[in-house]
Amino acid sequence: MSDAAGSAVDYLPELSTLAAVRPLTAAESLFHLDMPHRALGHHPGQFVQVSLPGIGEAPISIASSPTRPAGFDLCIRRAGNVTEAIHRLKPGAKIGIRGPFGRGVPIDDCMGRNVVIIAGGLGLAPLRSLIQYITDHRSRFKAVTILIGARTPETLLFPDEYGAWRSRDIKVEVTVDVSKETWLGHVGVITNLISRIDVDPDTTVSIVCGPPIMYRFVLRKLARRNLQNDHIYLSLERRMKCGMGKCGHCQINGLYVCLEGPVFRYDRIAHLPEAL
Amino acid sequence: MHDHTNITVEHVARVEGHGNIVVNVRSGKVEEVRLEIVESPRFFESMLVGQDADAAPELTARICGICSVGHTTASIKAVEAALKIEPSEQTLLLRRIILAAEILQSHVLHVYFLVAPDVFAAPSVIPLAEKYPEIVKRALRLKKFANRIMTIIGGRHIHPVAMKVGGFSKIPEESEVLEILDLIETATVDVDETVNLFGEIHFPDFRRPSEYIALRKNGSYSFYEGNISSTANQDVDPVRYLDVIRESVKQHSTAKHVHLQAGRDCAFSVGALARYNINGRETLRPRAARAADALNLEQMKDNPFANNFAQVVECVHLVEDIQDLVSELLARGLKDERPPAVGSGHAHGRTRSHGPTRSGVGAVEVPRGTLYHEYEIDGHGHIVRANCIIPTGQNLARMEQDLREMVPGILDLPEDEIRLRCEMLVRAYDPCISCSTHMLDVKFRK
Amino acid sequence: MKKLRIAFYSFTSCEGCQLSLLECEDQILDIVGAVEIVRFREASSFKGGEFDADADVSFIEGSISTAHDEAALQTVRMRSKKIVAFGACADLGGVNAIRNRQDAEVVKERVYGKYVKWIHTSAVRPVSAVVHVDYALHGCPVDKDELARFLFGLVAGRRWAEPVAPVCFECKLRQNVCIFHKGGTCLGPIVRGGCRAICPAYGSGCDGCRGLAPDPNLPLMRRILRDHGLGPDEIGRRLDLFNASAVPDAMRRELTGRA
Amino acid sequence: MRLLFLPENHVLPLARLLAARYRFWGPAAKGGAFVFEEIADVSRLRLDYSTTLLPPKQAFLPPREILARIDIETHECRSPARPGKPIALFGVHPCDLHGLAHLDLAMGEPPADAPYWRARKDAFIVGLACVQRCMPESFCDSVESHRAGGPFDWMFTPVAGGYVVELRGEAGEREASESGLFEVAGESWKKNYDETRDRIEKTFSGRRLNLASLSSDLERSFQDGWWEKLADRCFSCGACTAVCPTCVCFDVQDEIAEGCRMAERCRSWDSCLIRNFAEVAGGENFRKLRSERLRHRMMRQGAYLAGRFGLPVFCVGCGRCPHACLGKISPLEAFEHSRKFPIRRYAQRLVEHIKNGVTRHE
Ligand SMILES: Cc1cc2nc3c(=O)[nH]c(=O)nc-3n(C[C@H](O)[C@H](O)[C@H](O)COP(=O)(O)OP(=O)(O)OC[C@H]3O[C@@H](n4cnc5c(N)ncnc54)[C@H](O)[C@@H]3O)c2cc1C
Ligand code: SF4
Ligand code: SF4
Ligand code: SF4
Repeated sequence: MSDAAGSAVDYLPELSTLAAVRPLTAAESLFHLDMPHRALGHHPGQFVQVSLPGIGEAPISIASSPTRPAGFDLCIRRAGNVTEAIHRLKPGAKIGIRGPFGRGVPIDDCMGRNVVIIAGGLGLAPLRSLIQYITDHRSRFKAVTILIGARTPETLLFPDEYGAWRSRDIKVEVTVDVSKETWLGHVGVITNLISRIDVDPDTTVSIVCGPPIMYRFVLRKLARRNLQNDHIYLSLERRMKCGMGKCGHCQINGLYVCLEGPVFRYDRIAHLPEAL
Repeated sequence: MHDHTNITVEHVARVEGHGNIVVNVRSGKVEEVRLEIVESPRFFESMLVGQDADAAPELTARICGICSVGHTTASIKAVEAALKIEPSEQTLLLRRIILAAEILQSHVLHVYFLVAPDVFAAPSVIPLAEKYPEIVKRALRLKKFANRIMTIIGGRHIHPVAMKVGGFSKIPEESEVLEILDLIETATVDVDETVNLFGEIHFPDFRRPSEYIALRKNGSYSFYEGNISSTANQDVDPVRYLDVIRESVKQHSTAKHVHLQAGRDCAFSVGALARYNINGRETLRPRAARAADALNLEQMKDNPFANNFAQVVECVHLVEDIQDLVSELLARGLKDERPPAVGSGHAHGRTRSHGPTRSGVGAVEVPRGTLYHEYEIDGHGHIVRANCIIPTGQNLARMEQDLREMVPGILDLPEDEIRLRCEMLVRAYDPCISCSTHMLDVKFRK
Repeated sequence: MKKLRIAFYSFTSCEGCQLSLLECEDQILDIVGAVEIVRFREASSFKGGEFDADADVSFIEGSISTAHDEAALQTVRMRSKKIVAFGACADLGGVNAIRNRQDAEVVKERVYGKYVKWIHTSAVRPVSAVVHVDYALHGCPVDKDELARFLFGLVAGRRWAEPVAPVCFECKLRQNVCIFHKGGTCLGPIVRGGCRAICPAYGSGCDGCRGLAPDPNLPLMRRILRDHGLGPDEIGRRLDLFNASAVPDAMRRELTGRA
Repeated sequence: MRLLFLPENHVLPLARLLAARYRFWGPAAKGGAFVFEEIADVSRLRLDYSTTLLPPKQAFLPPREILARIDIETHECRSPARPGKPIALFGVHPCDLHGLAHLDLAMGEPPADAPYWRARKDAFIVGLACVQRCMPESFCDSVESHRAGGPFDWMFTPVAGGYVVELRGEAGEREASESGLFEVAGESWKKNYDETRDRIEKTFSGRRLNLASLSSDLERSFQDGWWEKLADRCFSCGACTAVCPTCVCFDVQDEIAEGCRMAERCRSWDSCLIRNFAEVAGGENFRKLRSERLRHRMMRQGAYLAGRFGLPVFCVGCGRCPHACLGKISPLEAFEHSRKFPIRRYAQRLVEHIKNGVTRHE
């Protein structure tokens, strides 16, 4: 008890400064934040609680790798109060930060292996942190494939970065659900892409992030490619208020997404009826 | 000098509800004066039909948010009168206190928020707050004092929840009642300051003879009960209210007009000034009597603008009233008595009598004058007929007549000034148009 | 920064909800300092016509019961960026809608006798039945603290989060003895909270002035009310006090158990 | 274990002493029931209370609490300090003591909750044994929380003429000796004490649950259609969680204060029964059905949190929720039902699940 009292953590946001904003799509922009007093010290896949006084707080994944110097990126979709208010900010504005929170992608389990990254929609935001990490330490990983799905070409995130990723010997495959004639790439759901790649079940790990309905189909497909559940990682979203395993909102059965997740190894949650 | 003047004030501001003033002047003669009430009719008397009698107070509170305690009180009294329910002494005390608080809060709202801007030549209380923050803060303090009392006793001011047929569904804690006493001192200072403020204000000198009506109870300044009194009719039991007044429908108004039975179109007025005139200075509590002197009320008792002064005087009187009533309540000790069935306050059939249909009248003084509710309740406890006569409706005819009498005397003034005078006159009555538009029927005896 | 322009309009109502703004004695000066109030006839004179102000947010009090109400409301909608249904009359139809369940001609006749021809009214409707509504503030009257929070939220640039929990939840927080345990009846379990269960706190069962909570368990409510002595007619009257025009017939049947 | 005796007429003087040094909380009568609240006038203390409407949890986790006050211009922020004196809880029944132990676990799991621990850290807690069942709905004995336990400094057991007081820890010893109001053990009260304890065991000998298998039984019943049937009696109103001594879920919202200059980040009790509790942007709701939410709560009390903290159960059987619930749903009913859940049906569903091809490890 006295331990808990001694090490207890408050809900006070720390100050960060919005250094730059880059619009990505109609609904999403990339925000670069600087923390004046410390480095964020995060792992790929972790998230922070972002807040504006009078508006509120929202959990947002960190979209840049800890290997990149100075500051960090957040890729934010306009979805409600906090996210919309952040979209109204200009560089120089102050933003409150708590965190980083949660368990990110276990890099050690990916090293020396083939990595298949599967991102649907906004799911690419948290995975970009991992992708940057991989490009910065490319030699530590074997074959790396990124499968990206979006609704339309216009909603694709970071298309201007795919070239740089490819140049680091990473295979990037992109598909959209619906497109205009100008689109020359794949059309169709992201699971189609899984059929098209090589998967060696013994040496491959896959990391998946996307909208809730995507997981079921992707998992079925990966199972068909004989990938074991303990080689699959999922990043899940739930409602969150505290980020510290207290408020109860993010619970999946008995697990707290904010503490045990948001990145879960699939075999650890496969038996949980509420997970997917 | 204007030969032909059409003065129309649409949607008179700073009154509750929608009303227009229309004044047509031709060759220096006033041809037409109309107070148009364009508020949507509400039909409460019809909606009451078929309701459980003990739901009536909750429903009729919604006639008017500004004097919902008053409507609740009149409604409860009507049901209790019909069903011969005798409320306890404690209940009566609590009702008197909450009613006093509502009248106080309504007067404060009126004199500070609605009248003062005219006097200080501001369009509303908002710029007033910038120029005279102390005045506005004092008004808010007084309002809050009154509101706190209503919260403690009734749960809230607008549509109180604890006031029920037969009693209160929650008796306040002693500590809460003590809190009222603690607040009295500041309130006393604040009402005294209000008297000082209004002592510096001059209203137009417009006097005319008029009939006044108010409830009077053997020589005390009464709000909760009393007989209907006027200069013509002395002490008529409220049950016989239709012997004194009658309603009529006007095409230009969704609110009915009310006249004295005594003669066709014989207008009268109700409200603070009427209460003062009927009860007399000597029935006021000492501080209030001094306030009346300070404001020269006795000399202005025939001037409708003096209603604002009478309201200020009543504020002083009510704070003293509240202090006495609360002290009495505490001296008796609070007893945890509840009306027979707790709960919704209705749909319990506790108003069921299985007897013949009975009717009852509840008359009570509310901020703007005498309010009457009359219900007929059948043996199942359901209302079969209802009539409510609202003070503003009673003042409408008098307001029109005042306009008719006042305008010729001010035709020399610029038009804007005439318009402002007309508005000020109407505002002086503190009309509450929302509540006067539901009026009903009523077999008025012809 | 430009101040938010706020307007208050009143239709068929008791004007208690507008008055609630003045009842925020502790916050009112902060509120009027933070916004520009462009219409508020109850306490203020304005240049210009009654309904022709351009506003960022217009609060509509009262239900719509005449052709005039309806036309004015259309004007307000065109001139306002956001519309708030302000209180039960606007939000649900409120008490005014009780008359919808009575014969319209009888209603007029009862009140205006032989003069019915001068009276032009239609059935009572909530604001949302006439124009698009962006937010609703519930209650009869609205809760003044909720109103202050709503206004401050607007100033801060935040969307309003509707209370979702039924009245019972706040009733527990307030440490009330449940009205059912005192032998009374209450609609709290199926009614949208946000009022801090003021009625149960003052010993009176909830009558549903804030409308039904999302996904209410109506058959269960009916069973419980029946076990506490309320028949279909009584339940119907209880529901109709504020919700006569707000609850679809099918749901009303489910609650009262009568067609 | 050190036992002392406190004569009946020393209770109020003792309470007064504590009230001078602590913010004094205890059971008091209010509106026809009892509440646990801060009481200024200790003569309002009602040690004969049955149970309180809300548990003493609110002393440390208030229904509404400011987590941070933030300047909207500068973003400068501070956590509001609690009033200086620590809290004394006087007269906490065993179920609620266990409830506090559970709260300590939930709020103590790293990262521990600072606002809670600021209030909780130096709190002085006085337990009070129950000698009779407080209300028909309580089932403390079913989950074995009718005996003294949890974080108390003193534990009062009523005996003829006063209380036998068990002292625990440094604070308990210190307060007892400084008060000078306790008496040393005599033989007669010792006997009396043992008798009372026996009587308590006898009074609270309701049906014991098989706590060892409770959480696995419950988890196995997850897919059972019974939850839907149970939910017919549920309003999903959240009354159960509001009155629960072990529920901690909360919401966080910003409010504007001080003339629009400051933001107050407030947390307030929330409930997993409320419809939008697990709803995220985009409208996905992870527990959309009433039955899913009801089941989640029962699972939390009977399985999830218990498993998390290595306890047999996270419900203390205080009976507040079945009392508050108008559908009369009791965790006991769910706990007992879970054992009846037929294994066969579970196996069948497992097969279906595997056939769907999604999972392997069920
Ligand atoms: C671990 C994690 C990582 C995330 N990463 C990103 C990211 O990188 N980029 C991004 O744009 N979004 C991300 N989200 C989603 C983002 O948190 C929500 O869109 C955001 O909380 C909405 O907040 P708001 O204040 O703007 O909306 P609000 O105004 O609070 O709410 C709008 C809607 O969102 C729901 N909601 C409320 N709180 C939450 C919540 N905490 N989580 C989800 N929904 C909520 C409400 O029910 C409502 O329907 C992430 C969420 C989680 C849990
Ligand atoms: S009094 Fe009404 S709102 Fe309160 S708990 Fe009981 S049923 Fe629910
Ligand atoms: S308890 Fe019910 S009737 Fe009372 S204010 Fe709340 S919602 Fe309205
Ligand atoms: S679940 Fe119910 S019985 Fe168990 S501790 Fe919570 S409130 Fe008490």
